[in-house]
Amino acid sequence: MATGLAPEIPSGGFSFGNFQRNLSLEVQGLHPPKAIKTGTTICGLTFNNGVVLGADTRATAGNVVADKNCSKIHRLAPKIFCCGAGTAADTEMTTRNIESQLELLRLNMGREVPVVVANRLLKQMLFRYQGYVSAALVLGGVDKFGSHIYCIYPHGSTDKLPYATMGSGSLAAMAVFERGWKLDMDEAYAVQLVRDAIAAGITNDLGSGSNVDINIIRRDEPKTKIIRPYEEIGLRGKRHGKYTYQKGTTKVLETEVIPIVVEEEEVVQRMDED
Amino acid sequence: MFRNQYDSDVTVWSPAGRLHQVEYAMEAVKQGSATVGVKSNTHAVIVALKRAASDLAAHQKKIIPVDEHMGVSISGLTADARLMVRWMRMECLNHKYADDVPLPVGRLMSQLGNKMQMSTQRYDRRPYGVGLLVIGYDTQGPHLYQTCPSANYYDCKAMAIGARSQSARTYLEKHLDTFSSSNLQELVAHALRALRDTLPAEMELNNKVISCFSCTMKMKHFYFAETNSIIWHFPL
Amino acid sequence: MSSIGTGYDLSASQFSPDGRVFQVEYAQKAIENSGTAVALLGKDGVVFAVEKLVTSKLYEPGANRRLFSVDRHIGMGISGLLADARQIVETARTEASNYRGEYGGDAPLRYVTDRVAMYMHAYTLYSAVRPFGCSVILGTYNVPEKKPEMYMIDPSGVYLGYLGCAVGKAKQAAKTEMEKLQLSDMTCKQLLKEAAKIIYIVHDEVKDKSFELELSWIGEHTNGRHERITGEVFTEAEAYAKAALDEESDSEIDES
Amino acid sequence: MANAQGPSFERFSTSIPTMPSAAALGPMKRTQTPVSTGTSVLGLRYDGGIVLAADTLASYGSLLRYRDCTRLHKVNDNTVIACMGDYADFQYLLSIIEQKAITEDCMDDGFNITARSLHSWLTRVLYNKRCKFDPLWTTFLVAGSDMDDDGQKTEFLGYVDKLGTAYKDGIIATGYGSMLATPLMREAVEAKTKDGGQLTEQDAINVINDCMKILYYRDARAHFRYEIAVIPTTGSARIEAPVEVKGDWQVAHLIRGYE
Amino acid sequence: MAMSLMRPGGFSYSELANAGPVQHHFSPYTDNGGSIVAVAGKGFALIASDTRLSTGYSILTRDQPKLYDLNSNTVLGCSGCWCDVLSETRLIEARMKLYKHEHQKEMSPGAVAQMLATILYSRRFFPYYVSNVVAGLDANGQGVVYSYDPVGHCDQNLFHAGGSSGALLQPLLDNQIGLLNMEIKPTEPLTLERAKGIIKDVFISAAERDIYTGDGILLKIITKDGITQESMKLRHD
Amino acid sequence: MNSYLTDNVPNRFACLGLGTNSPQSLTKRPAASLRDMPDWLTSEHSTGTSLMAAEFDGGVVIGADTRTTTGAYVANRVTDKLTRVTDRIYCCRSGSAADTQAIADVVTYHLEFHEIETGEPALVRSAAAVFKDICYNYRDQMSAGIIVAGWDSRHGGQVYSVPIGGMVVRQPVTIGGSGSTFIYGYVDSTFKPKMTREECEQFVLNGLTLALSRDGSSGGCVRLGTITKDGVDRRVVLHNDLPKFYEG
Repeated sequence: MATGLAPEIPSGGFSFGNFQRNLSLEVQGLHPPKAIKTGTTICGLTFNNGVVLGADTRATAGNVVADKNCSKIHRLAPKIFCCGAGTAADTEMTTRNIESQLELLRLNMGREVPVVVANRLLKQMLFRYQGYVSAALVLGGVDKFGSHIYCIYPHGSTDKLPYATMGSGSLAAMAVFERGWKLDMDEAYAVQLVRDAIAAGITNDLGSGSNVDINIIRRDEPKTKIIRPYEEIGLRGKRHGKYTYQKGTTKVLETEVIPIVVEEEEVVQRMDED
Repeated sequence: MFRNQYDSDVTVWSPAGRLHQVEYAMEAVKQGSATVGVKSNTHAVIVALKRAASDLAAHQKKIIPVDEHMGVSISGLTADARLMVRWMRMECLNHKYADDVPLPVGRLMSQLGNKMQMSTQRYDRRPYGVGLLVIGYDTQGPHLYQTCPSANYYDCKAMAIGARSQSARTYLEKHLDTFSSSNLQELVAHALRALRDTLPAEMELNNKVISCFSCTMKMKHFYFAETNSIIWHFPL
Repeated sequence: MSSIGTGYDLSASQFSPDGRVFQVEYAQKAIENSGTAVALLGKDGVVFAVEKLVTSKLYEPGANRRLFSVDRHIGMGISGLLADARQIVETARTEASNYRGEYGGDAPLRYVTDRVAMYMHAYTLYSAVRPFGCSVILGTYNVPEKKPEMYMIDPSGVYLGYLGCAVGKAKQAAKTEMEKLQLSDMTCKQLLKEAAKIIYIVHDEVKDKSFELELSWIGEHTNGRHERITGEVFTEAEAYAKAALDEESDSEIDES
Repeated sequence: MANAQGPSFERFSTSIPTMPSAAALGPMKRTQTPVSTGTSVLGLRYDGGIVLAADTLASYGSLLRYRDCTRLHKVNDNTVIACMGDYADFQYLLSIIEQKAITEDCMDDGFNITARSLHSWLTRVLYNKRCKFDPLWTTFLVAGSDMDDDGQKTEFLGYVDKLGTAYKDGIIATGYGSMLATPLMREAVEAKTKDGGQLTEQDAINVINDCMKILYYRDARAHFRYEIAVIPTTGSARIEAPVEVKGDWQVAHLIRGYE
Repeated sequence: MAMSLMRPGGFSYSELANAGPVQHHFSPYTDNGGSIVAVAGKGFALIASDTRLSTGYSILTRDQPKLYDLNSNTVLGCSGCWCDVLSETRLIEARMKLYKHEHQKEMSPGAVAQMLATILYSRRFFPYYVSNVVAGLDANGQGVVYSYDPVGHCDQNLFHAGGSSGALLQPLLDNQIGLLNMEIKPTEPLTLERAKGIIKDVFISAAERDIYTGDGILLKIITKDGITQESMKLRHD
Repeated sequence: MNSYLTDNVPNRFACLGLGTNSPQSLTKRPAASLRDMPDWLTSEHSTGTSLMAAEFDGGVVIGADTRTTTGAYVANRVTDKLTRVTDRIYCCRSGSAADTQAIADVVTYHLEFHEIETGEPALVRSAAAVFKDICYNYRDQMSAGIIVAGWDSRHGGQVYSVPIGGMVVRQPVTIGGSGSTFIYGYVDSTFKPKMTREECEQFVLNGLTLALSRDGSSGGCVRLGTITKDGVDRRVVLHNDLPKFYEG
């Protein structure tokens, strides 16, 4: 199909054109660049008046913290939010894509889109990419059917649960949930539990860190309450030294002044037509 | 010394059930200059007389550290002693390497006994011609052991070996009851007095002729250290 | 036994014209210079008692034991050269440990004794070594079969099972004392006192001034584990022995 | 720091003398991959001792094969060890440790191997095996007592894995426990010590019970029956009779389908 | 069809193409993280480590300093594969004791440095995967720092950062202590107090950006009067 | 309707190079970055599972455990693996959660469409056929073992097994999932045709309990469903209420 002269215009979606090339390069010892991961602890649960979602704010590239305060709770609709773990770009693009699809759906149908639709869209998209889109999500939202939490895996499987955790810190967070979860929680208890779960992830999992972000989606309120940061975890030492430099510290190796020569051009304007 | 036909090898029993070679080796210990060991409830001390082979020679080394918690003084063949001490050091190092705690003194003595016994039973070996006083400190407190060429070893309250050590032992036996409650200074004093008793009348004890070490515990750390500096702070 | 085979007695690998290996006999002689060890086999266990001669006041009491545990379930009493005997204890421990490593579980006493006897015997075969100057008594109690066992190995490498056994200086006197007892009807608790008594009776106060009594037992009541005896039980046994000794000497005086 | 994979050490490793040179076979290697395995073990320090816990399961892959295998072992009156990993390797080391204990009993000299020494010894053994590329596929917790710098007896809880990695801490969990139980144990200790308090034995047991329950919920190789050992710093260690997880499964009623 | 869910590090194409059943494979190395920073000055040497010991994404313990007092004027800092650290330091301890017995004196930092290089090189083909830094006072009372690669190359410097944040911190030290590429430099020599301050500050920075460094630091101060120590808390997330 | 799968899937897989999955992959070492990571971070979400379905006089009983794992981590301990296809047809899912959920969604959609077209309830056999089609056509890409069970007026209660590979066979009783290997003996020795409903429910409950107490990939509670002409009757037996068997 390709003519060899002009590259084909991409038809949307991913390009896998370099897969084989990359494979052979890697065999020869060339390593692909590191993608930024959100090692991450994310979680969500339902309470008697809605849904609470929580996330940490660390993004890592290898063992380096790439972002100390990244936002991992993505908006899908006014009362549907989604926490993402995995490759940062994947979670962002996936949720952004679904967000726009949901909005289009809403406009098409002229009514609020239920949470389960978001779930379907997400799982079908992820399934299509067979796990290569590395997004592990906790989807939470409120609609006229009630409050919902979905746990969505990169391969496209989903679980509907009253409480869910995901990411590298999910075990720490789940331990806290398993100990503290109960039926019919009120909001204060639910928020505290989510905070504890994320804090457990932040302090015990090296892939998670910095702050706790919390979103509260209430059934009886049109707006979602976004608390960012909810709490900063991890005690930090205070730096004492002054790290400023005197003017002139950087050596000036060479100075050359290039004057800007303004060339004046005579423009002849003809005005005779008027 | 008498000579008989049963004393040529350690592998020969005499009709009376004795091992003459071993007994001769015990004599070697008596040729060495005297050394005295005493212990209390908190400390163990060894002191030894240093001899110089000639005026031009350095004083011989009588006390050798083994590990942080252990040291020996020797009487008899110094070269044999060095061999034994090197072996003891390696045992201590290995134990510390594997078990992360100092080797208990009694354990080392029992191993040493077995090692020494080997050389009393084989045609191609001779007994070690040296007696040791070993002091050390472990979690059970201070220890003082005496070893003999016969591969016997004794857990002692106090002991003296070497030339004319009988008089020192007499002193020690006489004051045996006072040792356990003595402090370090008193203990060193006792040891030195016992050592003095082994000297010919014309000789005086001074820093040149004696060396003095003690083994103590500070908290859980054991120290085998030279205590020379404190000797002269009290009258003998 | 007591004769000297001049000229043919300098090596363990040498027979005398009348077919004796004198070096082994001389080694046995060494044991007769040593403190007495007795062991009594009762109906529910084995009791060991040793007369440990103390040659200096400067030694710590309780040191230089002559009763050993070979394994948790095997006790050993020794007489003769202590340094030699310790080597035997080591050998026996290794044998018991090897058995456990290979077959799992406690080594049978008969097996350990046989292996140790072979080891001791090997030292009677070559001129390059000398026979061990010690005898050892091994005892155990087989809990499931409720069976006490006891063997004695002498420097020649010969071992025999015994009901009551004595080695060392005063073994004859001790045997005489043992024969007075109905050993197989007695319990360890009774035997312990008798064993202590025997040691006190056979001790020669004239030749050897000071001695220490050492006691240990293994039996039904210790659940088949060899235990050194200390504390009250020891004091009681020793008191019994001393009382018996006083009684005996009193009666001797009466007779004279 | 140079890359660890720089020189190709594998090629030279066969020259490490381990066995008489059976050139065709190479050195003898037992555990290149674990077979019958136990899952997480937990250890928690309280004021005056240590609590250890392990379930009684040895799985064979995903088969819950031996459901009554104790993974705690009392070495002597003051020392207990717990093991995760290959059960055969555990038994092999156990037999050596048991013989060490017997030898020590026989010496009857008042010295018993301490938790600290046993821990150190295990580190040496496991490290040496790893250097021969013949690891013992196990992770041990050693609990007992040690002496602090003032000569006082203190609690000791140590970790050693198949590489010889070792450390001491008041809170240790292996395997899935390190991810599921450690957060809860750390939280419990922090909550207690925040205002100068200390965990009591009962506190520690309660925390451990919570953790074992959550491990049973969330570890697919965990078993509901488990044992707890209590090792006081002064006094005798005891391994309690097995107990069973009583979980709460009511949440199952709330779930229908996956959407 | 086992596939990666979330894992750190690079995305690997060949991993994807060859994803097969889970196989246990024995690897003798692991990275337990941790950082060491050492600074030498006139009359003092400082060395500090963080106290976090980790594997993968788990913190093994928050309280494991990585410094070893070798004698009264030499301290060794090690981080990396912790099992190698433990074995290597035990060996050094034994070798130093032997030296003391044979030579009847303490080893100098220079001698320690040389011995360590030999010990490391003895495992040239199965290296101790450890980042070593030795800090001490030489015969003139001048601070010295030696740093190593895992197979025994030894460099003598005045300051060094090693371990998981080594690459992050070394440029910072080059700038703040080495005063490299600066036209206007402070003229007064590095004081103990300033060195201490810089070390603490760089660890705070390391804890912000390196996930394997954190929880706390232990700082050893070597002067002619011996070794003293200080500690400080760091981020624990 | 099949465009959902057929249009995208084949060339999608071709692009990803999954076809090159050769035996050498077994010996390939994991990359260094994977070395210290726990299994649950690198494993797919799957339903290790014990499944069971049996016909009785008047219907079928289906049952499943409730454990879903990634590696050895229990990602969900109260999963519902009994999935509705139509009012009287259910499937029990095992294998990759993503694959089986996708298949179930497609089949549900298909049968609903089919029911509207024909105007009568779908036959269990038809449902099984659709499942088989997908499983067979994508046998190299999918990891799904499915039991289809239900009741229709023509053949009464029926159980179909659609294992990995995509065959289909009707059986009076069938078991599936990793835990099933441990209970073949139990099933063979205990199953009788024409059991009563209660007997059959107890039989399935016992079988699943035995399976999940031996299989680490199965566990939690047991969900049961009884499908008769009146529809489905579902219940869950909580973990603590499972029958007790020898546990040594």
